[in-house]
Amino acid sequence: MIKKEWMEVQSISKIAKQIYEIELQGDLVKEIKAPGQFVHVKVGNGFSPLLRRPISICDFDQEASTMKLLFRSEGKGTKLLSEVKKGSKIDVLGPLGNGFSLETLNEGDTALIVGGGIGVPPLYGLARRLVERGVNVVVVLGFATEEVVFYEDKFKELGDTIVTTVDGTYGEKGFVTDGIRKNDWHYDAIFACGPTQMLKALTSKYPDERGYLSLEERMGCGIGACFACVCRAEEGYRKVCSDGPVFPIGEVIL
Amino acid sequence: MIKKEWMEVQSISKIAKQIYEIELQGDLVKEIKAPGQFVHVKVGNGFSPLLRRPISICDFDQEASTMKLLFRSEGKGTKLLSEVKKGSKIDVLGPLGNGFSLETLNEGDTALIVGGGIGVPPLYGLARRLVERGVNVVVVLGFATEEVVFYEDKFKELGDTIVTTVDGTYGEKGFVTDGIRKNDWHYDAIFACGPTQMLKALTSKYPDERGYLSLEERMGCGIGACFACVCRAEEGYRKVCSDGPVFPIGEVIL
Amino acid sequence: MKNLQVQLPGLDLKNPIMPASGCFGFGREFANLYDLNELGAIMIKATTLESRFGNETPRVAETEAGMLNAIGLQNPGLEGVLRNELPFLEKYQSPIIANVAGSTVEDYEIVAREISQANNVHALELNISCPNVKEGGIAFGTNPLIAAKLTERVKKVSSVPVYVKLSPNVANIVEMASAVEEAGADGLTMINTLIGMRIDVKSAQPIIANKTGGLSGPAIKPVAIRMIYEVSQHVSIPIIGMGGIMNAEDVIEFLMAGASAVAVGTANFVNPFVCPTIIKELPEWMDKLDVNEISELVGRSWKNEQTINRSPRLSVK
Amino acid sequence: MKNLQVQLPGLDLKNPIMPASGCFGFGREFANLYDLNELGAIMIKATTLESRFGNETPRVAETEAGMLNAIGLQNPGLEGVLRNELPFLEKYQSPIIANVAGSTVEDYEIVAREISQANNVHALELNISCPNVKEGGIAFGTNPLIAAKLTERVKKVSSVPVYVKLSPNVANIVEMASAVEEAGADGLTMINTLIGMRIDVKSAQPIIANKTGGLSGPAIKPVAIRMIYEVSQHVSIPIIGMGGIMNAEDVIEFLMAGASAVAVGTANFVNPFVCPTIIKELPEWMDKLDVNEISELVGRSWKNEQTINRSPRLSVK
Ligand SMILES: Cc1cc2nc3c(=O)[nH]c(=O)nc-3n(C[C@H](O)[C@H](O)[C@H](O)COP(=O)(O)OP(=O)(O)OC[C@H]3O[C@@H](n4cnc5c(N)ncnc54)[C@H](O)[C@@H]3O)c2cc1C
Ligand SMILES: Cc1cc2nc3c(=O)[nH]c(=O)nc-3n(C[C@H](O)[C@H](O)[C@H](O)COP(=O)(O)OP(=O)(O)OC[C@H]3O[C@@H](n4cnc5c(N)ncnc54)[C@H](O)[C@@H]3O)c2cc1C
Ligand SMILES: Cc1cc2nc3c(=O)[nH]c(=O)nc-3n(C[C@H](O)[C@H](O)[C@H](O)COP(=O)(O)O)c2cc1C
Ligand SMILES: Cc1cc2nc3c(=O)[nH]c(=O)nc-3n(C[C@H](O)[C@H](O)[C@H](O)COP(=O)(O)O)c2cc1C
Ligand code: FES
Ligand code: FES
Repeated sequence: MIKKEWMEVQSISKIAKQIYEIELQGDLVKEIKAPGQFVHVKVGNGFSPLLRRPISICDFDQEASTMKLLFRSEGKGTKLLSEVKKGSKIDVLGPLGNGFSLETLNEGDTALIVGGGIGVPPLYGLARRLVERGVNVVVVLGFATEEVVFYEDKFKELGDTIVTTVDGTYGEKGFVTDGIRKNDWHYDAIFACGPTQMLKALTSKYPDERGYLSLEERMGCGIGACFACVCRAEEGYRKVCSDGPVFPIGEVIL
Repeated sequence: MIKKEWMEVQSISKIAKQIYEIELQGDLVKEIKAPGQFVHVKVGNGFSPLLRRPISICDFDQEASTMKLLFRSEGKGTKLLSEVKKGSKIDVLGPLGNGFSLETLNEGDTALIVGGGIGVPPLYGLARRLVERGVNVVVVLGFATEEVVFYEDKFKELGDTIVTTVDGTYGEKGFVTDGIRKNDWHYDAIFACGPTQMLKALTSKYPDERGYLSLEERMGCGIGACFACVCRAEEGYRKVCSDGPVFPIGEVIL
Repeated sequence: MKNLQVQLPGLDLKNPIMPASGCFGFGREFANLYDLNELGAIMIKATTLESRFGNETPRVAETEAGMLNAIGLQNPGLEGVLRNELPFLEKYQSPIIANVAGSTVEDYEIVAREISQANNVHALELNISCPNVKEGGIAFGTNPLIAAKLTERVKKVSSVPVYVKLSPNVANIVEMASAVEEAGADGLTMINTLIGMRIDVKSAQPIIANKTGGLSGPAIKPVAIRMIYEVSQHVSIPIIGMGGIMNAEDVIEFLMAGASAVAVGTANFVNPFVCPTIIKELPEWMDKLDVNEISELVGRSWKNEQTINRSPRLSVK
Repeated sequence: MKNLQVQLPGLDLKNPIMPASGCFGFGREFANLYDLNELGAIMIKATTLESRFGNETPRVAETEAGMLNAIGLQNPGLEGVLRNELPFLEKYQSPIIANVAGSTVEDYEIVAREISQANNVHALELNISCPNVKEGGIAFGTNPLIAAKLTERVKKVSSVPVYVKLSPNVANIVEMASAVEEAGADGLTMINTLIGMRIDVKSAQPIIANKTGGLSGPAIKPVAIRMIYEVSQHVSIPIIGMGGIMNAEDVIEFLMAGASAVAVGTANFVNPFVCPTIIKELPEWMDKLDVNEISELVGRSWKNEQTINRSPRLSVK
């Protein structure tokens, strides 16, 4: 069930340059089905900014009814979001969309997790749950530069993790695909989220892999009604907000 | 000199139903020339609400660089203003317009001060300064109903003060003009601020009086450039923001 | 008890609130959120003869107190709508208004004829004002002769009343309204979006793939109010008003301007529960304004005016 | 060093920023706030043949991210402007653009002829788009034939280049622009305000005494950008862009859309220091965008596009 709820800010902190972690509490969390789902956040009161902002659920705790979002303060909306105070309430719509399917892999299998920039957050909740299922995870996180690297340590607790930066200021220099190439991991499926360019590079280099990609698109409604967020599929089209944002590799055309 | 300054909120409190008192500190206060001038306040960040809100300077202390504004939380802008926090800063343009002329009266003279509703605030600063000059003040304050009465005690410290309410829930029942009629005060000049209806009633009942009226009009620029706030004068027109808001009785057509 | 009912050609509305076309899909998604029976009516997404993919993405961009969209009339086509979408809505009593679009007069005729025969379609909304398609769309909506011709042709084939959706991108909205009224329109819906654009200064490119898009939301409300105010005084067919409605107060403003009912578009994206919320709040507003029938508010802004203007004249006699 | 200079017919601008007509009076008030020499140019308030009181008050109302105004061209008339206003501005070097309005072609001609002879008037802005006066005003601005005729007549009598100010309240802005270009206009200024209205729901009355007013501010920016984007690709005369500019980023967006310089209107009410602030911030933006000449940005949105479109064609050869 999709809920619209004024969720309470449990904490908010800056974890890297322009990157914030916010923890929210509310009943909406009980409705989350899978990592990779997202919420649609209204920031500011009044009509400017007008539209909600889609933000992935990074991690969630259904017992405590809390979830974490990580976001980059960039434009008007996310800048305002970075200024909310602990204890205040924000207007959240969700959970939205379909998340990653954990059932793809069984105990003992290995998942290659590939995150780029602000695409990293939903992969953390995913990785945690895969590990809980007994799945091994190997992780490649790509960032632009050292200042914006986050969550490396958290992923390291879950499995082998390497970081690449485009400018080489941290970890290995290059793109995530360079990171994958250098490590000769065996894996059973790929789970990736990041800029479309990254997803394209990934699927063109590893075209026959099983796995899932999480897409981004500008949104209106976030619930499948306005057709703002469609992408072409091998057959017909898909709405990123309600059919996705997570799609099996090969289902949609990047 | 008109300044645009981020002034610090020293205090804010509710003093009657929907009526707030806010104290601001900043260099702008040094520029105030006379009671009756106003400031133009930008509330909210961003462009909605877009326009500044004209608010009279209720009282000011040039040594401490502080001033008080009283306002009614009514529409979008003033509602936001009522939510500002002590210690925060708000964007103020001013001082604007021309205030009351204190020189009209000499020591020993008596001023009749007539305020209606949210027109009362600028009269307080005026009354204080008149009393400082040795002028006696007698005061009639008109309100709609008991719940919105404010500053009665403060005026009582300065001179005879009566309050009228339209519904009779407090003070004398009726309009300010009823209040004036019942008291057989002698006075040398009238100083009035309130709804146009009140000012009209006042000047039609007491057409030959000396004195000053403070007017209200919807504003654009607040500095005399846009011609939004004009009123007709006996000769030509006047801009309420820059020629007023205080005018000698008889100068403008109400 | 406050009476929210409104009677319009073909439409027996239990309240004057309906979602606007294109902002509610075919109702499925919102049906998961609340009972669609609460709505006065439902305006479904534009239907064209053939199915359409629409424009490339990005299809939306945010503006100050508004948004641009260039969906490009993506829809499953007449057959798809008749087979898959309208039947789903049959379980609800709220009357359906089918938004009809096309590139040629013939397209409009076929879609209008067929879709107007669906059980639950109570009225058509002739979309002659879509700014986001290359052919047809807006051309029909900016030329009064073409608009009138189209209205006439569609009226001939439609089994239900026809409302014509006016574009605000014209110099003389009254001329457009009068033209389609004379051509037989049963009602008007207005306004569609203004044509706008945003450029991303980092890339120097238009944000929307289609470059231009339709501007909707609170930013355009003053334009909508003005046009409804003008048109409602010049035509005798009813108007369903829209353009930036976000809450019950906005609805009152539209009714006072001269609309008989209203549609809510963009606001559904900001708050998907906005329609039932407004419906719940209307009686309070009626109370404040001291009316028992919502229809008493229709055109009150200019009705008042006329009374004021008339009285001095009367007293001269 | 960043070069902010822009050369336009009659106007040697040291930067592309000027206050828009009607939002800056005749400069006196702002001269108390900052040195008017900082400005690229100054567009003074509309001048008509006779002095005008304008409309009744209220003359302004606020809207979401915008405002309505119906000042009604209050001004001291040609003689008053020549005698009292222009001489005051003589002590500043910033070129003056005189906004000319009227109810008849003859009015326009007389005002244009006389005011264009003032020492410090470097260009005229033909206001054929004021929505707030009963006669003249907008009629001239929505009919291309009438607009062209007026332009031609005014060009004949003006001693300085003539810019025609276009109304956005038209279905086809390119047609209007082309018509006045062919009639001899030296440049265009766009956009004037959209016609809008607000009703106070408590009184059921329009807030503005004139009922309708001109909508300006951030709300209309997408409409302005779209029109400038379209027109700048179709005419060869320069455009001074306006409509909702609040900051330096907005200025960049206008230049990229195709404006050669810009005017700032409503923003002066929000922040009277906005023009000098923008001028100070532009070099930073040029730095970010890696340009040295501000004029390099003009039309970049569609110039980029053409390059992209052209390359495949070239490779076909
Ligand atoms: C399914 C999904 C999940 C996402 N998860 C995250 C996340 O976990 N953390 C995070 O930081 N960001 C995430 N994003 C991107 C995030 O939505 C945008 O960064 C954000 O909307 C930008 O808003 P703004 O106020 O900063 O920018 P503005 O420029 O003010 O935004 C203007 C408009 O454009 C839209 N927009 C701008 N950039 C994007 C974008 N990249 N994707 C979609 N819409 C955009 C905004 O939503 C808004 O409607 C996600 C996007 C999607 C679609
Ligand atoms: C010279 C002057 C001095 C004033 N002094 C005071 C004061 O000391 N305390 C106080 O509470 N109020 C004062 N007012 C009135 C005050 O400006 C309005 O109540 C306020 O602007 C309303 O804003 P809002 O956000 O509540 O309403 P909204 O309805 O959101 O306002 C919308 C627009 O209308 C304008 N507006 C609405 N009502 C008025 C009004 N009565 N006068 C002028 N503009 C209006 C607003 O400024 C804004 O531009 C004064 C007005 C003037 C002209
Ligand atoms: C995303 C989106 C899609 C739309 N699609 C249609 C459509 O298919 N047919 C139509 O007639 N109007 C369409 N419209 C216009 C709306 O129905 C409405 O006329 C307009 O948005 C103004 O109302 P609003 O400001 O409440 O959104 C669309 C609007 C939006 C925002
Ligand atoms: C209060 C006010 C008065 C105006 N007066 C005039 C005028 O006299 N002549 C004119 O050509 N435009 C006039 N305009 C229009 C502006 O010059 C400008 O074209 C329009 O407001 C859009 O720009 P903005 O959004 O930056 O304000 C006026 C605008 C406002 C807000
Ligand atoms: S955002 Fe509306 S359909 Fe996806
Ligand atoms: S508010 Fe602009 S002249 Fe008074």
